[in-house]
Amino acid sequence: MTAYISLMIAIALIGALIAFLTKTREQARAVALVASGISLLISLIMLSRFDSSLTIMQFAESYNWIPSLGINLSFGVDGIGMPLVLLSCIVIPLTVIFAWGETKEANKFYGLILLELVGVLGVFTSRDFFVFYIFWEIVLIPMYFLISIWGGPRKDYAAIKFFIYTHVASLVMLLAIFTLYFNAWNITGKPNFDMFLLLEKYQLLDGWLITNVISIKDAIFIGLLFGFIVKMPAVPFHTWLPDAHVEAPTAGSVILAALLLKMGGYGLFRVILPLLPFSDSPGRMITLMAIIGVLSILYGTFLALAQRDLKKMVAYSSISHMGYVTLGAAALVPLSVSGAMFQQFSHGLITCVLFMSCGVIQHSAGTRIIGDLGGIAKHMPKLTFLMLAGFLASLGLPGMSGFIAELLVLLNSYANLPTFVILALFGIVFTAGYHLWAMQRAVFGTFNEKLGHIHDGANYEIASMAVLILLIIFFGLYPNPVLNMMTATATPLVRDAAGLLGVIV
Amino acid sequence: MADLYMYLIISAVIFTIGSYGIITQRSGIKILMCIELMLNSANLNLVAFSSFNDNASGQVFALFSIAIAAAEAAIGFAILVALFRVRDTINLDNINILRW
Amino acid sequence: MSYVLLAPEILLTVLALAVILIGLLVSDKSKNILGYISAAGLAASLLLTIGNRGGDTFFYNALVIDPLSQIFKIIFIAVSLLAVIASIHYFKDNRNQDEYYGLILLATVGMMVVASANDLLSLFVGFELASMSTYVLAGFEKKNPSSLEAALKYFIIGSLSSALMLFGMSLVYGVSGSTNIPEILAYFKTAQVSGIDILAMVFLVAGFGFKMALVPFHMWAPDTYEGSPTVVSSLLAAGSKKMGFVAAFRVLVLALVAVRADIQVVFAILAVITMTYGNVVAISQKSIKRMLAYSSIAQAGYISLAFVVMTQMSIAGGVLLALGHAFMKGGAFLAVAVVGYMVLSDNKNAKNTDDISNFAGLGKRAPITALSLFVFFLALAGIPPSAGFIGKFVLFYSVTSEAVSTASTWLLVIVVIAILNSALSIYYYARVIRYMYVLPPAGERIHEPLPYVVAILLAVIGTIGIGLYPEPVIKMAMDAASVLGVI
Amino acid sequence: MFSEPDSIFPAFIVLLPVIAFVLTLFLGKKFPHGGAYFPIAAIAGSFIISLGVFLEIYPDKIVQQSLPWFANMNIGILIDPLAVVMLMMVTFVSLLIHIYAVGYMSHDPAKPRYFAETALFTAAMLGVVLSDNILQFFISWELVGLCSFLLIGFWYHKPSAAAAAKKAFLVTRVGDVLFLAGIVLLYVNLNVLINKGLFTPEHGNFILQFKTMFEAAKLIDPTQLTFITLLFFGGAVGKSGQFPLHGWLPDAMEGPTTVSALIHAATMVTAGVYLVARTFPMFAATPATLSPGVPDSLLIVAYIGGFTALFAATMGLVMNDIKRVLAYSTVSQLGYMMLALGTAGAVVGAQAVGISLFHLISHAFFKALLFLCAGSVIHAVGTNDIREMGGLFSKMKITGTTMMIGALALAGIGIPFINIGTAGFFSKDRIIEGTFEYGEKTGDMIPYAFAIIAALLTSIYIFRLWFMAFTGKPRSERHPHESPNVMTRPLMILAFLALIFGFTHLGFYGYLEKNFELMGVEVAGHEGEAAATSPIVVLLPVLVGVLGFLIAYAIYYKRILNMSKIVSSNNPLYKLLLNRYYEPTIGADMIGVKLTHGVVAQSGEFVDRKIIDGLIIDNIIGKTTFCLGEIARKLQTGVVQNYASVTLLGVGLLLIVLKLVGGI
Repeated sequence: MTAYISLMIAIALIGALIAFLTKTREQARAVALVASGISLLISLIMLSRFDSSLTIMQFAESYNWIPSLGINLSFGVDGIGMPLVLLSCIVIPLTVIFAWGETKEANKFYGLILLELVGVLGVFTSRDFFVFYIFWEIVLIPMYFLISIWGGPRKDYAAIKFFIYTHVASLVMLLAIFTLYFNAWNITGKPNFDMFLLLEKYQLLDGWLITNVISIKDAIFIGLLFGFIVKMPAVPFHTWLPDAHVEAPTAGSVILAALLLKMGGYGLFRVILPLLPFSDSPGRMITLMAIIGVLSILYGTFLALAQRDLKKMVAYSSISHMGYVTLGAAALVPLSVSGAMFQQFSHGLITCVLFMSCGVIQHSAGTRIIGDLGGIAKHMPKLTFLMLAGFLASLGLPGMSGFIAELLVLLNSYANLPTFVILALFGIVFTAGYHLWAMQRAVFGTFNEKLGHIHDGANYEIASMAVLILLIIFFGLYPNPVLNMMTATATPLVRDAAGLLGVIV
Repeated sequence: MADLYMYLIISAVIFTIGSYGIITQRSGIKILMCIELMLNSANLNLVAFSSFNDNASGQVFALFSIAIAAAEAAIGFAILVALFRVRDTINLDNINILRW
Repeated sequence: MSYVLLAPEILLTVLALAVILIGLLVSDKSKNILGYISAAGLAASLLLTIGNRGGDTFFYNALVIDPLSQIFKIIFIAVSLLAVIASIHYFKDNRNQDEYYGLILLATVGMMVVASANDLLSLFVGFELASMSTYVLAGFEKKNPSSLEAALKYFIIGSLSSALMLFGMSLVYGVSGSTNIPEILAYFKTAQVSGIDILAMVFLVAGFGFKMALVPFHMWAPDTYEGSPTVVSSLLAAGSKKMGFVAAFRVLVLALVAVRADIQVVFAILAVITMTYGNVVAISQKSIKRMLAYSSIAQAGYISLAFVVMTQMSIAGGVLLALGHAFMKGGAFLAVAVVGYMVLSDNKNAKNTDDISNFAGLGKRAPITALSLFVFFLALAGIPPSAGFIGKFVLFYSVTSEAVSTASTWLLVIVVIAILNSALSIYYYARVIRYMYVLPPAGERIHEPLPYVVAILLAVIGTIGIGLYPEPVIKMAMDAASVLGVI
Repeated sequence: MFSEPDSIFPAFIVLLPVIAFVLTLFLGKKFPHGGAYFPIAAIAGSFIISLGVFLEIYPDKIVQQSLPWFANMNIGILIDPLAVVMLMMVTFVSLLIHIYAVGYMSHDPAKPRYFAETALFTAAMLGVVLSDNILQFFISWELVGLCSFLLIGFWYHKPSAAAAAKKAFLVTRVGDVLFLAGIVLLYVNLNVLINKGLFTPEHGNFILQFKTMFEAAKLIDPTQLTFITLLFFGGAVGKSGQFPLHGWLPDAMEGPTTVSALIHAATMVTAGVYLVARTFPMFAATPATLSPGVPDSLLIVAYIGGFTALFAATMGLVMNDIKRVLAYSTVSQLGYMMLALGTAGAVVGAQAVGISLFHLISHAFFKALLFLCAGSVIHAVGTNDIREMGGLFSKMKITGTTMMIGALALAGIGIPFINIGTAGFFSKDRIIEGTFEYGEKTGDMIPYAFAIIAALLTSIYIFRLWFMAFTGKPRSERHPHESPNVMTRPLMILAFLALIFGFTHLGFYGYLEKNFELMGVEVAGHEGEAAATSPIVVLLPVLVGVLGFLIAYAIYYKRILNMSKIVSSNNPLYKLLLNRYYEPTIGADMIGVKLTHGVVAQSGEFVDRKIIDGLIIDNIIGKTTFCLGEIARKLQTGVVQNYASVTLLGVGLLLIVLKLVGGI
């Protein structure tokens, strides 16, 4: 048993601590780059050794921690976790490179970024619900600081809103976890926080929480769902996101959108889907999720259409893209679910480019208001090229990863959720709409002289964006490396669920 | 039996007087005295019960509490004196720098 | 019956007297030594306590040594130790140090007696011993009006509630015919409930609730914590507060079995009101000490959830949170003390040194303090991995599981309220954190005095240590809970 | 060597331009003409390969290659007669236009970008043609759209260009979404069939391969099938600028003229027609409920196509921008192709594909020719407005002549019965005859009416264009000159083709007829040889063509009547036409900007900021908490007696509560 995962987390953690202690920004960013680079290396090794045909947890490791509560430090990845681990290890180094020029309190800055890596890696790999929750919470703190120290004018409001909003969600989730834990303890007679045990014993639970209003099962289900969709975020629990994004520094937004939102989706696949068939009213739950998903898609799209701030527009576009994840998960068809998983992965890559573009523009032109920009393509050819590529990827252009994800979701969800898929299809036109509208107003057209002298993005910024674009295209043409393992895991997961519900697979 | 109730009623009355005093009085001294009243009403209870249950522990308890009450009073006066030195008053209505 | 088990108490008592005696003999200059002596003594007795194995009763069943007393003694001694170490700097060159340390030690002894009280009498005596020493400590800055006012308020409400408590005890004695807790327990196991019992119970709750600072018996707490010398506030908030809890465990949970249902109702109400009030009011505080006071009121609200369900898990959770709170709150107050020192070193006659504005840029001015304060705040907010989180975790878990297993909506509502509260609390902690790390510093970086640093770091170690490896303390807490013979 | 199942050459038909794209994009600056030679060489290569493939597979072989891709999708190549003729046409026309562009774009600083994008476009178009499954088809289709977006917006610093590019992408996007929906619906239906065991794809075939689709077409529930095909047609409507999604195409003329020639005349816009032709067996399999013996989908295709042909031609009459005239003529010609698929499809089944494709290709030649001529004119006089031209013929003999040839071809002039004539004569008139046969068969003469009137208008507007541009006296003092050889040579080649291509028609029809049989799919019914058509029917199209020529000659050359009365803003009909039936106003402004952007989006914004966020989060939750806090802290009066009273009050309340819950 090679302890890849704990090694990866440990390296990130140590790197973070060292980064905090460094004196100069050169040291700090070097440390950050090395640490995240090593974890990328490890994740690549894992990918190469990962057996896509297996559905069980791989690279599993487990250490006693709190025996009296049955809590173990146990990690492992399967087709759900591995791609996200990979994603995290790709995004963080690129973020570090992108933020190579950070000067303000650089040591803290890079340290916090590495802490984020620790948090998300932990979330995506823990097999113990307690550990899962701890990492889930840890993620909040660095992000709070990233927003409130390096953020924009309303950073305090945004940061605290982000912190409290998502914290409430995770506490509600915690309650549900308590109940699962208690139930498993009752049944097996000994405390144990093992995630899969808890999920498995869920079906043996019954009774009313509030007599004849809501059964315990449904309450648990909804509690967990709430915890996850707030993170995703799904309409109507999304309002923390635009504020957070608008105020956060670029690196913060990138990590927030590319990794933190994915935690919510991860929860859907890891926790919600196994429970779904056993909840007392699975039909209603599926409909609920589907409604949330489609609502997010359309609502996010239209709000993106209404934005004047480029970054805010991108923020809403994330909401609408994450809607596909919910929709695909709710459809309970193997390929739709793996499509949703792939959507997580690909959105992780694409949104990075979008936020980085916003960052470069903000940095160079001093504003992100679409109306105040215009014609910057003239002075920022490199950026324009990458940004256009990113926008096209985001509006689902074939050949880019986003297309494959959304196509799989739409193609395969229709069987179970026809109405919702048709609604979602409407969104596509408008998705293209706001992307192009923004490009046309902000980047093309005649140059707005008021902007004065603006320069193209720095090389490190352009480089990191270029790498992302290449990855997007690569996975758009050849998604199999991650898609296969996703499908491998999704298939049994869904077959059980769908088998019990008798829906089409 | 009956007299036990008399004791209890008396102690209750004393207790009430004490608490009423604490609420209404302004002077720190008077408030201290009211507190003493309340403590002693409890002592009265103890003694009465002790003879009713005929075991001694109640009376022992009463002795202890009397001693403690004495010490308490001493500390109370000490604090009041110190306060009087700096504030020139022991009217508790005026002693409210710390609030909200 | 081996008096070795009582060694910590004995040691501290002797030490207290010794310290006062030495104080009479040596010159004011050399009184600084006393701090080190009493610190050493406390450390020794802490070790003794931890080292103690087995249990026994003493003095005709008036004191008992059992896991419950053990863990609370550890809390009390640890808190006093932190306070004393910090005081080495806080009261440097103060000519009354001897009395100060003597009082702290005596207060500690008093709390320890309460922790292991097995008889209403010993409980009362210990209670009063601790209270009176702390009355004096609160007013120890004789020239400082707010310190004196704090002491006065503390004293008046304190003695009022000890009167209530005594009255309650007298009623218990009257009903059960004994002051000895096991005997009272034996009586109540058989007796059927009468109005008197309820009356007694409520009086006792009022008496203990004063120490725990439960709303509405909390009124003194904010003023006193704000007014008293900061190290003393840390002793009060972190230490003597817990005295109320252990007393309540001993008397209410253990002895008054007959009226458990009513106790649960009472505490359900008190807990909800207390945590909500504490958090809501804390939001709008400018003075950090006052904010911490309200936050510790809120924490008391959480802890008293233990009485609402009274399962072993919940009691254990209460004990754990009490333990965690001792470190977090104690440490936090000490950190505030550092800030006070910092402000005064900027400007000799600065008023309310704990105003939030003084925390601006603390991360730059006093990094260790700021970082520790940050840790304490997160712990208080219940963010893992920290003692605060472990405590809340077990506690909330116990309530939830009870709610589920008894299908009780009310319990569920309560725990949801608790959760919302703990989310709300983040707001005011984060506000201070923002001052420390986001806002620009108001002055130079200062040199943090060693004693403070030691004390604060000890607190940090306690907070994080429990968070990272809670196994041993959870075991202890479970044993402690098992003493109370709850289901 | 080209057509073996494992031959790598077919793949290179697409790969060569892709490679050229990358090279030009990144290395173009370093080479003369912005690296124009990369795409030219690459496309020449593709053309040669296509030719080789054609020679090998003619007359009765097809090339099929397929590899698994992701999930249950595959990526593959299918070269059947339909594909191979398209391949040759696309590569050839594209090649000529690239060569022409070397001259036309010589002054543009951004040449590398231009050639890179056109190369990518060619690759995408070839991808469309080659695909053996509907998904790959869709993907290439989208890339084609992307390239057109990029090329229309090539001069992105012109706001009008940027806007046109956006409009083009969005409008076609509407079609694409319909297309995608069609694919989704098809996929689901196939899955249902497979799960029910009613249908299993042959071993090694994938679910979305055309072969599989066609085989399953008969099993799919008819109404569903109609939906599917109509959704596909929706996609085609978008791409081929059919009514009501035609608006983007005239605006697309913002791009360089070469782009208009390449994309918006010869190739991309024909992709829509190609889609319908490609999936013709499914259209043909749809039930006939609206009109006896006519599959519903084909009927609708016919009507949309016919209507568009007429509708666009009317607007072509009044446009003054030389390129817009040609653009509308393109729309209208595409309408003809659709019309052919619809009507002829109903009469002669799969032959319709041949008929339509033949017009598609001849149109590609003469429309490319017309556009290049227009480009040459614009290059010379530096304006698009035909009112500022005139008398150019003396200066630009080659352009003038070739353009006249193009015009004749467009108008379909030729000599009936002895079958001598321009390409258009054979291709378009065959379509019109087809509509007539359709009319005879079904008694529904409306399509024929559409076709014949459109033919008249066509010939009027194209000759109007020619006369206004090349005859009369110059209406602006510029000094036009004939274009360089690099531009005129392609004109000549295309003109030559426009003249002689028509003679291949019989062989062409024969070759494409077998298309679907070669795939092993028999197209549903409607066989039956075309009825012997009466001479008048054969004559009429040519007559209207000539008539149109005469009208234009009379009005614009002889000036027998003064246009200024008709061409005036107080003539409602003229205004209606000039404003393009107010389509831009309704489409772009009202639906696009006002409704979506103004109403829906803004109201959403309002809900989000003001209600969800402002009201609930900030005010109800946030503010209330703070107020509570302020109130509650005021209880802390600081007066100790109050504290005592609160304490005692607490005791009292507790007792009362316990009394209430029944403790005492």
